[in-house]
Amino acid sequence: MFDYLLSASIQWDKVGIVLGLIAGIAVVLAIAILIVTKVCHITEDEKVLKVIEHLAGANCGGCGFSGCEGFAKGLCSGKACLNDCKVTSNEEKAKIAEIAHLEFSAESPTVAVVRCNGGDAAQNKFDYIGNQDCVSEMLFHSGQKVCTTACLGLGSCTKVCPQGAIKVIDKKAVVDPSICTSCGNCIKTCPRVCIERIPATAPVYVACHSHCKGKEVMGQCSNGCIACGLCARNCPQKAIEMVDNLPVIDYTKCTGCKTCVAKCPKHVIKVHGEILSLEKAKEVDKANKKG
Amino acid sequence: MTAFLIIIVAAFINNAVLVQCYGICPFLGVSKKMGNALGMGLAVTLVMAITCLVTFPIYNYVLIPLGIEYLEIIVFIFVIAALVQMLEKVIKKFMPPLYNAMGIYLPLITTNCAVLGVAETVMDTTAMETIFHLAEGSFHVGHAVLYGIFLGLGFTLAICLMAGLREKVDNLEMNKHLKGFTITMATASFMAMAFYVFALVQI
Amino acid sequence: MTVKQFLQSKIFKCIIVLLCIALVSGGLLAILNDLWAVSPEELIQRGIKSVCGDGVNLEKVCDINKDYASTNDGTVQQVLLLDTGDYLVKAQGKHGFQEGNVSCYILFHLEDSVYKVQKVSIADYSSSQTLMSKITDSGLAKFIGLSSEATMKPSEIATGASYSSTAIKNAVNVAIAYMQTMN
Amino acid sequence: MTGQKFKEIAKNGVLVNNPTFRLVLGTCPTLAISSSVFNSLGMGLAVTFILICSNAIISALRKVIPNEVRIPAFILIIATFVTVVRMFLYKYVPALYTSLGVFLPLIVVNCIILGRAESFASKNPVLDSAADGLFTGLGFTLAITLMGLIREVLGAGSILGYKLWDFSIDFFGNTAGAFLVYGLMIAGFNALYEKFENKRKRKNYIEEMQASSLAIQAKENEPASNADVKEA
Repeated sequence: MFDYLLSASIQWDKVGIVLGLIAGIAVVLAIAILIVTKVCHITEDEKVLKVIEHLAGANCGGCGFSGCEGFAKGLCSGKACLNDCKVTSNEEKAKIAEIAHLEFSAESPTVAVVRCNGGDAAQNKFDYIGNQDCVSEMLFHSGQKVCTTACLGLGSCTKVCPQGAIKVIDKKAVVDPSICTSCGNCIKTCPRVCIERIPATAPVYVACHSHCKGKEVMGQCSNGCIACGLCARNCPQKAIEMVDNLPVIDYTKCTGCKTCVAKCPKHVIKVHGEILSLEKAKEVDKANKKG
Repeated sequence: MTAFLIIIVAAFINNAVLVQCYGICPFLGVSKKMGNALGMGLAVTLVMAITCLVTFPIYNYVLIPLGIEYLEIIVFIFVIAALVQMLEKVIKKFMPPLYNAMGIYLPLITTNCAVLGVAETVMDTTAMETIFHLAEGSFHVGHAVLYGIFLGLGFTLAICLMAGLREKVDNLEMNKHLKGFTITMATASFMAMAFYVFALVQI
Repeated sequence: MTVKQFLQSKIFKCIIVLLCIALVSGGLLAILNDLWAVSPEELIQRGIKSVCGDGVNLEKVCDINKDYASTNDGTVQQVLLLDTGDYLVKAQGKHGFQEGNVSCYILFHLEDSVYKVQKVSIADYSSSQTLMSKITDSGLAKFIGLSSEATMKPSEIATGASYSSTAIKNAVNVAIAYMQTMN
Repeated sequence: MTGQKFKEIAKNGVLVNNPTFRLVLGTCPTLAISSSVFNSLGMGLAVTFILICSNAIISALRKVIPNEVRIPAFILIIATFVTVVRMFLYKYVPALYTSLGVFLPLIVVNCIILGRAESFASKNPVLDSAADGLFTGLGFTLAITLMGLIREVLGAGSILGYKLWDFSIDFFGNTAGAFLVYGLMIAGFNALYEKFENKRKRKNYIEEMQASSLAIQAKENEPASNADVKEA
């Protein structure tokens, strides 16, 4: 091989020039950079740099800051809390916690859920034919529904969900827990504050959040919770408790036996994660109507 | 007269983004808000001006006499990377408000096609002379820097127009998949159509 | 910062690594450039092959007399005498699309003491010619048999690419004008 | 390098994070060069070759290069391979060299190569990086050739230069058409990808719920033994 190299027409002087030129440029640039760094040396906060390394670095802005660097500065100055960042994994967050001496409790993954089962069942005060958007409908006497906490079903939440996990079925929003990443966009947007976060593995959830008494709810919506308390009395684990005319489920005690789902006369307590696709949602609603 | 010609050709007829397709990544990424877009545009213009000032003499008075033009990619990239790093430090030290406005984009510029693109097109003096009807061998560093500056300003013009349009377009009502990149690309397509008219100008 | 500290320090390590990578790549490129160098003769041979197929090779590279070589529409770049007695002229036409330029090979054949165009083919064109795909061989065939100035309108050569066609027409015209001075 | 990891890299490179449609990287050549199939194929294969070599070398040197000088060192290695490709094309495939024109040196600042070098090659062994370079390059080549096909058939009514029919719309030949076609293809690719992704996520979710409900049943049939433990 070596003699081929020699025999081929290689001007070794040219190769020498090339090496010399590159070495010259490299040295000149290196010295220039050194001089500039010496002249413009400013102290950089060490802690911020270390925190940035552990952050996911996606610069998505989900935490409300302009990017990971802004979020890191916020963390070090105490203006931001670690759970705002949804993207970084829990182990990384633990590492950041000890670097920046913050308290951090690894919360289990949560999923959004719509706490309303109204749709057509909820009576209307008037027929709204304006812009098909919940936020704009709220301008007209805070919506057409008699019940002040009912989901208006015009899909402001579907427009902001990056994953497309929330859909409007039969005029009420439903979250698909398998796709939801609990980013909180829908919670911020819903004008009726119908959407809440529950643990991803929660077996059941309460599909109503009206605090009115039974008789009033009967007049407003045929699917609403009439605060009869049957679910609280029949729960074998005593996980459900009636607070201000609404059942509150303590998911640490709940074992998913679903007796409350069977006992509830108005079918307000639903099985979580059952509505996984458009067609399935329709069957579930029909079954509830007959049952 | 040639100066005026260079300005028109660099900013409009051969616009960096909408005609020659250089620097699309920052054009898509940074044009969400007008402030960012202007900061990025000015940073790119500054780097382009200095790049032309440095790379044009290197190519024509160092590489060609030595007969090693093939090295031009390595030398240009080396010079641009070092320039951007030095620029970032100088601006961070002496002009902090300017650094907050456009400093964060400077590391992005090293991998920006527009900067290397302008270095490549400017070094080819024969092509430049045919475009600007200059006599043989009369294309010098001044023309190159002028071309670099106004190519950068053309880039700034395109990215600011896009930022203005995008602030309106992003909250339009459309299918989820069309949001984000697709609608930006459609807006850019209409802007490119508008700039296509400049190509028919006879210089 | 004594020299010993400097040698161990981070900055020195960075410079050394960058320098080594640069030197290795520079050396590799220099050697490869010489191995793969394209000699000027091969360039001409490539030009000839693209116009009149292989089997024809160069007789002599004629020198160009300057005063006829360039008009304000185009310039003659090369004049080659082939062993078949024909002349192959490489000319460059100006005023292409977005002020680019198109250079073509024009083959001249001697017929009753007048040089007539026998074939025209595109050599290379500046990058701004996006519509070059519209120029077809049937368009270029319109020049065959010409021995004087080509007068047809650019749209006859290729519809929709009038700028590139004017550049090609300029190239052919400057070549024809040059060849007229030859005989 | 187990077969499974190889399959995973392959799926990652071409489908999951396809550089052109999913990560939207390397948009400059995709828009400018894809006006004909010959150009797109040439650019795609050139980028693939450079990706494989630079990924391999960068992952071989990843322990030697200090962290501060990472970007200049990577760019230098990539620039070397681009120059090698340019010399090779000038010598053996001059047609491609002229048609790629100024965009051949611009491969150096192509975001795909630097992106893969930084995110993958600087953290994984040589063979994995080379495989990743190969499949990311293939993903890029497929994407740009598909665009080239659409733009050439619509824009110039020909494939690889052979005339199909005389009907041709100039719009797709120039930059404006490139933007539109690229935007629509991103939307199409993401829509398809999301459909399969949701189906896969739903399947995992159902399995997960079944697994957790089985665990609950297991806990139920022996509550008597630890019920008193809970009260204490």
